[in-house]
Amino acid sequence: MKRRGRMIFFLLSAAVFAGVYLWGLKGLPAVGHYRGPYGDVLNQVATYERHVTDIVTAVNFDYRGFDTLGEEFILFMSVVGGTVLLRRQREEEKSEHKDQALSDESPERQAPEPSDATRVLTLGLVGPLVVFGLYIVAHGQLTPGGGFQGGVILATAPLLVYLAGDLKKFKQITSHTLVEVAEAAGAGAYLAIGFAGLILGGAYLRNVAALGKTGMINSGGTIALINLATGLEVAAGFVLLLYAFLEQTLEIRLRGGK
Amino acid sequence: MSTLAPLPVVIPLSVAAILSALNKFVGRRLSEALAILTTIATGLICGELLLQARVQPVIHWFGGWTPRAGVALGISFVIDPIGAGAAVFTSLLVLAALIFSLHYFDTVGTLFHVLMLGFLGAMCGFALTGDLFNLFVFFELMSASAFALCGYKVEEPESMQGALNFGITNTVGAFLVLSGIGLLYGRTGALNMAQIGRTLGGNLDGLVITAFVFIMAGFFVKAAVFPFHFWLADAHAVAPTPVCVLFSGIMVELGIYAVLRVYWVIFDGPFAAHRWDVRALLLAVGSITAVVGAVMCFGQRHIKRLLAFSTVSHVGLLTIGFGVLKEDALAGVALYVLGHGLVKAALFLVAGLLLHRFSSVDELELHGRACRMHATGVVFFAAALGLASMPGFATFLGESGIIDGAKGIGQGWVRAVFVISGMLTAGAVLRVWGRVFRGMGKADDAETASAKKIDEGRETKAASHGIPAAMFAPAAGLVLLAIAIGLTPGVKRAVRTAAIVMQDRTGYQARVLEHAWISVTPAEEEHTPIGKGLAWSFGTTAAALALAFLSLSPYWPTKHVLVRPVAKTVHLLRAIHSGHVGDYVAFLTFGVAAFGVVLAVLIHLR
Amino acid sequence: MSFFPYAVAAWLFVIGLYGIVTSRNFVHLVICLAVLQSSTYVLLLSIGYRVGGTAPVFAGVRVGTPAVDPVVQALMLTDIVVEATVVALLLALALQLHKRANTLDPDKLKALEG
Amino acid sequence: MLFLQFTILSFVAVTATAVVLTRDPAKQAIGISFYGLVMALMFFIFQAPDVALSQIVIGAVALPLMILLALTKIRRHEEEQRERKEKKAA
Repeated sequence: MKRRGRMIFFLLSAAVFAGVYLWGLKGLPAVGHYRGPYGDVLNQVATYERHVTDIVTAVNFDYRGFDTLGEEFILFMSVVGGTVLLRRQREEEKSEHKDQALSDESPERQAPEPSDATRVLTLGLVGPLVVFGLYIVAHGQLTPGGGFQGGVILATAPLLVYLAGDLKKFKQITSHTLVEVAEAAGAGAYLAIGFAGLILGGAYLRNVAALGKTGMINSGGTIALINLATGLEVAAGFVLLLYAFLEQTLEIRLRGGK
Repeated sequence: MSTLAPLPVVIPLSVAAILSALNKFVGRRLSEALAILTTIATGLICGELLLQARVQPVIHWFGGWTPRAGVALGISFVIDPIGAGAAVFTSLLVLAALIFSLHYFDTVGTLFHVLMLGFLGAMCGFALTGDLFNLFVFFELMSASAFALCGYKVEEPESMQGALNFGITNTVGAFLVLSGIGLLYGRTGALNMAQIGRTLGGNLDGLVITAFVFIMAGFFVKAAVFPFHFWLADAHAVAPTPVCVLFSGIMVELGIYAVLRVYWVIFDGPFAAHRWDVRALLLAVGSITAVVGAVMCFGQRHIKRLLAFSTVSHVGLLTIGFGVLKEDALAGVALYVLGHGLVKAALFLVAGLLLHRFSSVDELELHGRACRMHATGVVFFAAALGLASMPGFATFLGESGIIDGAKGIGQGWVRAVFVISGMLTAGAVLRVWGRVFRGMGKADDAETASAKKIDEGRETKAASHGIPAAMFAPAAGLVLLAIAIGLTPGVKRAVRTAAIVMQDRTGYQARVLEHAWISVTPAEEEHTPIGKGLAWSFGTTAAALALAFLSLSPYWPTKHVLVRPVAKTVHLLRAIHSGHVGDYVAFLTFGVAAFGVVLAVLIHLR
Repeated sequence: MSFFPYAVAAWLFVIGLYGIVTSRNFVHLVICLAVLQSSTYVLLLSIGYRVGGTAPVFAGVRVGTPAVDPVVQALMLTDIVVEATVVALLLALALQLHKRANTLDPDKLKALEG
Repeated sequence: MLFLQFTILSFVAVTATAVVLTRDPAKQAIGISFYGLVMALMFFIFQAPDVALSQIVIGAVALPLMILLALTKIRRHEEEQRERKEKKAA
């Protein structure tokens, strides 16, 4: 179709589409009048049954924990997919061999030199960021946050190191093999906790750990454990994902020269 | 509660995680062996689940959260014979694809196997789950693996474009599904399919219609039903062959499976009084899909694209089977998926063999070049006959089931659609066979010389001279299996029983929400004479052969006056398959709008 | 107010579709897809909302206090991950496409016609 | 409260429209980051702090970052192509 034809065709269809959608939405209860029962039942029972105060975390990692397992693997598969799609091609490698002189430490491969002040500031932020990320992960069952949110925060820490211009350190921190193993270990731990439930309790992902005292950091049984596993997986996964994109920009700088 | 139920999902995922962790330390052979063993194990577990489900559907509540007073707190797997059968079939095709890829591209690394195992786990979960949102999660997991697998050959721009078109349209489809789920959740406060179905009861209003249209359209994007089918040919043309096998053989069919499941568990209650309206929509859409796919199929010279359009056509037939809304037809759909998946997978594998051997999948370029590959030629020929639903193949059982069902509701005309689809798709494949394996027809005529050449990137290191057994055996095995299923007595009856279980909405609800033990009553023996069906199917096969030979002969009319309008229509049809993602999404929007309006108008007229 | 959030959800879906259909750049298109997705956030959020309800976190709040629905929030968390991963994969594809075809404009790509 | 909800929702709709209508992807990346923040604010107002936190880290940080990195790469590639062409012309 030509651009104009496509536009007219789309606009007509979209008007009808919107009509159909609004017709459907009209059948919903008015906003602000959620009728339950699913969420209400869980709000009532989750704290007693699982000794957690953040019900969303309980839903995520226990009542509907299997969804989250699937979600972890969506992330996992996209990281693998991203690595596969952004892998270096033969011809790219070849041209790299030609420019062998430009090794990792060469100035060509580095980010623009930041000023000392930026350096100190960004590197100084890494510590608090990591602590904050860990805090968010560890308190998942108590307050808003959890393995997922904390994991992403943790994943941005190595990026600060990169922004500070310390590429060598950055490479050390994000040692590819290690991060890959960490990611798989996180995903594997989630699966393993599920298996423990299957073997000891007869149902996949059933809680088999002590529940602890409500409000304490070690409460929630498997919820706390899965939370940690998720934190590891998500942090490593996002490091790999961001790294895959970052490497693309590095590679072109290497080849492009000036 | 069965402890086996979660394994078809978690075992492949576990091995995928392990393989990815050991990515740098595991050699190709070891990772291949692990992947194949895992697939076999998964298939065996699914097989055991299938045996259990024949007595009573298997239910597993994750986390041990069984429902309380009819409210489901957790996620359940509800494994009935059709779901378990889909999972077994998935494992089988993944196995064939993995064996084939033993000698396939040199770039195959551990990560390829990780993606394949993730894809396997996702498809099994998709087939087994009883929770609507969980269905969406597995839909997305399937997509995430599939996008990467589709774009695996990153060297080629077409590959990237095809994968992008696939990714974008399917993601829009996924959000349609999610919006539909949201509507249902807002109404019922439930995500468990049985509970949603029970809460909805028989009430039909705008919300239910919209939710049905959104969810159906979303899954139809995956299933490649017109007008949501455009991505399929692009994705198939560019994806590596083993991946095509899975796309055409099972992923697309799972889209139909999901609509079937959702319809029979959730929407059959509200639509019970309006079945004829649903039928009208589905029969029309199915027929259009079947004819469009068949016509487009016949016009291709890129063999993988040709096979892809044939899949579109056959999905149209499956949609018709679904649209009949009868158990005979549903059983027919299940058998047709089996039969079609087997022969289509075999055809793709042979296309992969040709690509491996001659570095091309262009029908005209390959003219006469495979004359000495006798065994491969036989497999290709036989698979083409299976595509025409020749009696003896499982596709024939499926076709007769669907048509019997259609006759039962007075819609015998659908036979014509089956004949057209079978004739054109099988005719196209047989034409390829004649040209490539027999050297028939002219090599390159003036018209085609000017046509654009097809560049298909090589998937293997060098065009080798022999054919590795690992590449040939899966293709031959799949065709033989399609024949074996077609000739086994009692298959039809067993599948009919399974279909009755799938359609039993109240039974499903009681089993899931109340742990009720309702034993499965086997379907009664069939006594429908199949003589007439036999004649029709042989006739279709013969017509396909005749069409193929005619198109290879000098008498093929290309410029005759009578042909011109046909050529014009075909040209128009080809023009809308533009490869432009904007067009695809515009058609998608149109499709959803049209589905909604048609259903609403039909329902209000009554 | 009782319908407005739903209307916003529908609007986001349609405007996202519009962006996708008219896009001349695959990166732009992927961002529009993210906008389209945010329609589902708004939909789910408004379905589970309850006037006067607290967040479903009972730290310092007694269990039994009226609260909004935790389930849709869990669904949205999954949805957000899906968004991030889909965008990442599609961006990777777009990047490679640009490397090979030197363009990101769907109008200029003709390889998959017919 | 009602007013706040109404305002934020309108703001979401307007921002989304602006993001879609911005045709330059580089500007759009900034736009989507802002949009992520607006969405996060909406989640807070609608009593969904868990989601808000996710939305901040993903929608406002991780996603725009990926987009910007991809754009950097694309721009460099374009420059390189142009240079190559100029070299050929010269």
